[in-house]
Amino acid sequence: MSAVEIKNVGRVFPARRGGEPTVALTPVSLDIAQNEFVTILGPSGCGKSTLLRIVGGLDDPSTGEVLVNGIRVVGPGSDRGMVFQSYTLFPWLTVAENIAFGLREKGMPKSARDGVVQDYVRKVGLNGFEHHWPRQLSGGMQQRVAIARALANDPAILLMDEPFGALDNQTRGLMQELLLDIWQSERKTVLFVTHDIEEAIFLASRCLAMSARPGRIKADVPIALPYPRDYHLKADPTFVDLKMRMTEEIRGEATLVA
Amino acid sequence: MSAVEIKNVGRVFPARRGGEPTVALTPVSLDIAQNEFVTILGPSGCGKSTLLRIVGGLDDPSTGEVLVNGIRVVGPGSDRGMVFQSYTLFPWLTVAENIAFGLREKGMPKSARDGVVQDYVRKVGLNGFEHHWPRQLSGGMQQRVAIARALANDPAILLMDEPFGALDNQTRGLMQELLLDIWQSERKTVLFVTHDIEEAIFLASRCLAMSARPGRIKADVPIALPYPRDYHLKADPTFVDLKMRMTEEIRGEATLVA
Amino acid sequence: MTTIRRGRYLRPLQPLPGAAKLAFGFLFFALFVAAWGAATFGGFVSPLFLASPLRMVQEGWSLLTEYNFSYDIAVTIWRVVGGFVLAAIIAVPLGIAMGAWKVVEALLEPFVSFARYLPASAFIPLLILWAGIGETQKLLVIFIGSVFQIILMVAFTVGQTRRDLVEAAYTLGASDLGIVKRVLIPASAPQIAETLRLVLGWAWTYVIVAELIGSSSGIGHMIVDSQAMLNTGQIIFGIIVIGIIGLVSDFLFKAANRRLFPWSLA
Amino acid sequence: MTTIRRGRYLRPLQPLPGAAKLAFGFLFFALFVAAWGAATFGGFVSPLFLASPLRMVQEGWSLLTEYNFSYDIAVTIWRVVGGFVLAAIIAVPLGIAMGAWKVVEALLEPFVSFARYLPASAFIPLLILWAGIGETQKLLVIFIGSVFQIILMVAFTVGQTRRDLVEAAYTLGASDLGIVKRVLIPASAPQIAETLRLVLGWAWTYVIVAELIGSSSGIGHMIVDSQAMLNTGQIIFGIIVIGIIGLVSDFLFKAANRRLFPWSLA
Amino acid sequence: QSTDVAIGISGWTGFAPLTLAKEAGLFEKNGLNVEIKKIPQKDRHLAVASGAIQCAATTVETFMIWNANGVPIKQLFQLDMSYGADGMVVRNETGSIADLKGKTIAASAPGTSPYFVLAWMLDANGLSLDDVNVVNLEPSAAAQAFVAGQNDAAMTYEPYLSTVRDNPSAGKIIATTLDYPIVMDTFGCTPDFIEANPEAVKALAKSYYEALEMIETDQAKAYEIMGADVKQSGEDFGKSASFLKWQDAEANKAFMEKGIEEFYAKAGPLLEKIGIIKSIPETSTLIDTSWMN
Ligand SMILES: Nc1ncnc2c1ncn2[C@@H]1O[C@H](COP(=O)(O)OP(=O)(O)OP(=O)(O)O)[C@@H](O)[C@H]1O
Ligand SMILES: Nc1ncnc2c1ncn2[C@@H]1O[C@H](COP(=O)(O)OP(=O)(O)OP(=O)(O)O)[C@@H](O)[C@H]1O
Ligand SMILES: [Mg+2]
Ligand SMILES: [Mg+2]
Repeated sequence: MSAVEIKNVGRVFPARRGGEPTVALTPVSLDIAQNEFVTILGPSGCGKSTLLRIVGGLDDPSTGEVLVNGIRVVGPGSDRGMVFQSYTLFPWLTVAENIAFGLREKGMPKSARDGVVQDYVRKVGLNGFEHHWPRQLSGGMQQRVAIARALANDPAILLMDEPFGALDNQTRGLMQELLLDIWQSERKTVLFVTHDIEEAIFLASRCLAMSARPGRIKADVPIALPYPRDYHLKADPTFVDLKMRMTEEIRGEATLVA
Repeated sequence: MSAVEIKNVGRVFPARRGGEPTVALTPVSLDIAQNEFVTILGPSGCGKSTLLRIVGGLDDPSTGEVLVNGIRVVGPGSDRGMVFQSYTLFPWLTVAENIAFGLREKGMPKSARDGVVQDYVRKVGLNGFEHHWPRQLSGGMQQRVAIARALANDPAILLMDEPFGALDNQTRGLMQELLLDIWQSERKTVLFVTHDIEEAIFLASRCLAMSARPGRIKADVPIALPYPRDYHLKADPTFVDLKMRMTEEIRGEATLVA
Repeated sequence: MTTIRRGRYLRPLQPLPGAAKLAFGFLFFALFVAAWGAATFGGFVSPLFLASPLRMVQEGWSLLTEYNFSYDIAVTIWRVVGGFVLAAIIAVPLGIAMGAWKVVEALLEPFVSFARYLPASAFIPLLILWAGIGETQKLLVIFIGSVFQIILMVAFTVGQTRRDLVEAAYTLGASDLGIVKRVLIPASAPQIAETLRLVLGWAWTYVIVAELIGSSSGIGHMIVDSQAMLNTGQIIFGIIVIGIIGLVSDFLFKAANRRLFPWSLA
Repeated sequence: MTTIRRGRYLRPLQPLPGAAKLAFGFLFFALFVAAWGAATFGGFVSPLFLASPLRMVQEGWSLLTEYNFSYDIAVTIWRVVGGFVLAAIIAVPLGIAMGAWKVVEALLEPFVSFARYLPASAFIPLLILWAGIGETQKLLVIFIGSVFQIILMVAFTVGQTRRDLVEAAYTLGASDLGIVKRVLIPASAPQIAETLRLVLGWAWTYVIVAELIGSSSGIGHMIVDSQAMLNTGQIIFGIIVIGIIGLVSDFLFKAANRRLFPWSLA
Repeated sequence: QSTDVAIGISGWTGFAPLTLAKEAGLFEKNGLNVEIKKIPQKDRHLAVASGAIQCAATTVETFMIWNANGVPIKQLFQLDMSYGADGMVVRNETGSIADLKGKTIAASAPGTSPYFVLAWMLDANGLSLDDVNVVNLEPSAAAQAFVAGQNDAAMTYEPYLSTVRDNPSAGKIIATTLDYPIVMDTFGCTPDFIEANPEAVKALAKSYYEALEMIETDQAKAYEIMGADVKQSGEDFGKSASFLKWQDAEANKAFMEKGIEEFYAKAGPLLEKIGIIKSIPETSTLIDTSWMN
């Protein structure tokens, strides 16, 4: 069974006073297999976030439906963890409390939570920072906590909307490697939105390119590069070729005035 | 004569209550020739912005001095145009008025200003947007106005601090090409700070890498790739090699916890 | 943003359609008047303590038609606007100077911060001595009640001007005075207008205090007059009139700000 | 941030060293008292209109030592704190409910927005009727003056909670009630505390109104008494005492907020 | 056991025997647990209506106003007559009250004694309230503002009237209750209270007359006590007291039987004319002298 089935999902935002309705997403269909790492590329405003939000249950599709492990999505739930571009740690909770948030909502007792938290703190390399507040962390560290927080719930699917978009290039590179490590050990299905072609290829087992607004999927490229990957891969000729190819796909879509 | 001479310039920020003084920049020396396009790479917090601000006259060095065309920098001035990462258009002025701001401060009459403004509006490809307010523009368009605004003053040197840092990857690529076009036609000396290794190499005639905090210059690499350049260059093996080399230089400096 | 199915409007932050919003708003007013009516007409509350809504309207009508109440309203409005304009004329430039030059701020800020807590109403006895019970005294109450607040809030706004805009202006060759005139002031203007709107809202409550003591006209004076006759209908009518004036002035100010600063719209 | 040479402190936004700041602040207070002293001791102003600083201090001293003024101060403080706590107990939960559920907001917002402009002072005659002349009436003045402001500001704060935090909580499996209890409330808490601090600042001005009209103790009552004796020294002393109390309460509140919400520090 | 009574008064010298009765323990001795509350005259009826007080002292015409406006209260006994303690002050250049046409006069709010006295004086001089500009200020504030040079005239009473007397350059006293003997105070309670506590009503009157007795027998001490309540020395209090006369049981009886009716016959129509009351109540509904029997 596919992990995610997106069936003819489209989204139109109703008109605001006197304006036109916005077609954010023309109906798209898409099947994502278990354990795939799917990245979605596309110009700004093409509906990437909209699609991800619909899968996450944060937005309703105007047409179509989304099935996750065969069950229709009707709202957000802890089976689909999300990581956002903006830093969404709860500022009033410490790192450990943030990671435990979902477990607490589930009603897991404190003693059981502590073990899980400790485990994920280690996995994202934040030992010693358990009792720091988010404001005391750098952007990269915050996003690592956000990933740990989403994973602690043990979701079937991880939805990531430009999670490294606000990080600087070097930190970003390191985060990509970390994420791949975690993906390989945890074996999650990942849907990852990004603007960065290099990132999209480096991470993906399959890379989608969306066309400009209103979005539809215009390229669906399997990335056959072997895992584990590290940053040297980015200089690999196959990688550079794939990158040129995706660049050409996307480039036509972005215009200077967009 | 060098366009910019940075002589032993260092910066220490005095301690805040009970803290240690911050060494933002260990003394660096650097000569920049006329019409060079120098990019500066380095991990977060290494003092790139500090250095640029000192050249711009927005900050005072704790040691050393900066000469621009042989004259000591004692404060900001219209001979050194700056473009910042944050969008710094004046929100209460239209595009045309923003571009004319420096000319107006100089006391240039309106009729003369209009010609210059029209010229730069065209150069950055914003015909038809003259009377828009900044909030009506996308990020990329805003940064193009910021560039036009800095250039309208006809500065000898352009100081750019991650000007494309907040743009998405595709827009960023297009802006890089635009900037190179302008640089080639206007023949300015450019000092350009970025986190993005690809961007640093793509733009530069000379690329500097700074070490982690406190910063010093640890690599100074001339980029002999021919101009004009376009995005295909990024797949060029020489480019890919340079990129790997700079990545290695920088990578040791960035640590996950930074 | 979030559009989520099931039990929609019980969800936190879930926005309501505009029509429902309006209807609910009216509903509560209707409920309120109904409860008031039930309490008074039903005889649960003595008419001495609380006039019925109908009585209130009748009293209001007779105030307007027989007792020239519109003159009182005009007087009250003039007092608030007069005192407020006076305060703004002094406070806005001072606030800008304080926000722009830290020397001025260091000089004045502690004093103004302290003065802000001096209750305007407590000055009334002194003001009667100094300025009599004429208009000057009433304007001064409003003035004292507003001026320090405006100074502080304007100074804060100007001081908060985005540093990157200031620096950008410097690198474009702006002089120090140019920075103040062509960056700090325009950048702060919408927030300053917003401050004025807020403070004007408070001024309506001060004017009543000024009119309760030592006055021969105005809405507050009418309330004192009605007290002798235990005319709760008139008192409530007066209170409601002030509420409406406050609401209207607020609305006008908001509309003016939107017109004046179209560039700052979200 | 910007550190620029030449004529340093004439530059806009150029910060002053801490010591200079303190010195300037004192300087102005000193100048103010000097001007006041010159006007009064120099005989330019009749002592009838304005007591000298020295006289004011003497009067203040005798108030404290002979007339048990500290009791009046205590009474005033108790009234403000009492009325304010009452208002907060009602207003904070209501504000949270309004901010969280738009249905509640649609129902109450128009009414509360309107009620906010009703001047507490104008209610005094009605309040005497309803609640007599005891403490209840004074508490109610403070209550009416604060409650609507707190409701609106809290509702706004809660309604402004970062949507991405709410959505993150939903994707982590939070229920609707969980969102309110474990996201909206903690996220808004520092801003709510800040609101309370602000409104408490205004409450000090209301209490004086309540005490100017119909009371037999409190700072406001002392001021009315002093007025009868034309004792401007006492009036000024009373005003200054209120100013100081306001300043102190503000400071305490700020300190408490810093302690309570260490995570929200800039 | 003792009956609880809350009494609303002001700092007016004429009411001081009530304070004396309380401070000297006379009320207590007569089985009353009295609480005295100082309430401005313009607010006092609100306090009565709210039930915060059961009894109040105020001027005779005020009782009519309160009753006419829906606050039932009955006068039990007379307290004092003002002999020059209330008056109007004007600038030195004002020749007569009739010259005040178009001028600004400070007086306490409608429904209070100074306002009534002003109306009366104007009426007697061929003017009405509409011919002048009345600004509402409490008697103390009115006097002080006048001395400070504000307003053309002011209505006030002792001890503030003496402030003007002591500042002849500021103005003069143009008329007092010596010229217009229209200010007299009585003491009244709500009908409910009178009905429920006939013994207490008797005790109130008894205590009052005992207080007057004490003023006779031990004047120095009595003035001391009464002065302290308004932060005055016994001596200063004596001065203020010289402008009024406390009314004993006999004088009271005469007043209640005849004087009050005569007064109301004139005051009622005036109050109605100036719009303070809408109809004139029967005098019999305004007094209750049953306690005398
Ligand atoms: N709540 C909304 N109401 C109206 N229009 C919306 C709303 N959310 C998004 N849109 C519009 O839908 C389109 C797609 O938005 P979306 O955020 O999905 O784009 P995106 O591909 O994620 O862009 P970016 O790369 O900038 O994040 C855009 O035109 C946007 O303006
Ligand atoms: N005004 C200041 N006061 C104190 N320390 C400062 C100040 N400005 C910068 N610093 C410190 O100086 C160091 C260098 O800062 P700078 O902004 O130059 O770094 P950067 O290389 O531009 O970093 P980034 O890539 O994040 O922009 C940092 O540690 C920073 O915290
Ligand atoms: Mg998006
Ligand atoms: Mg920087």
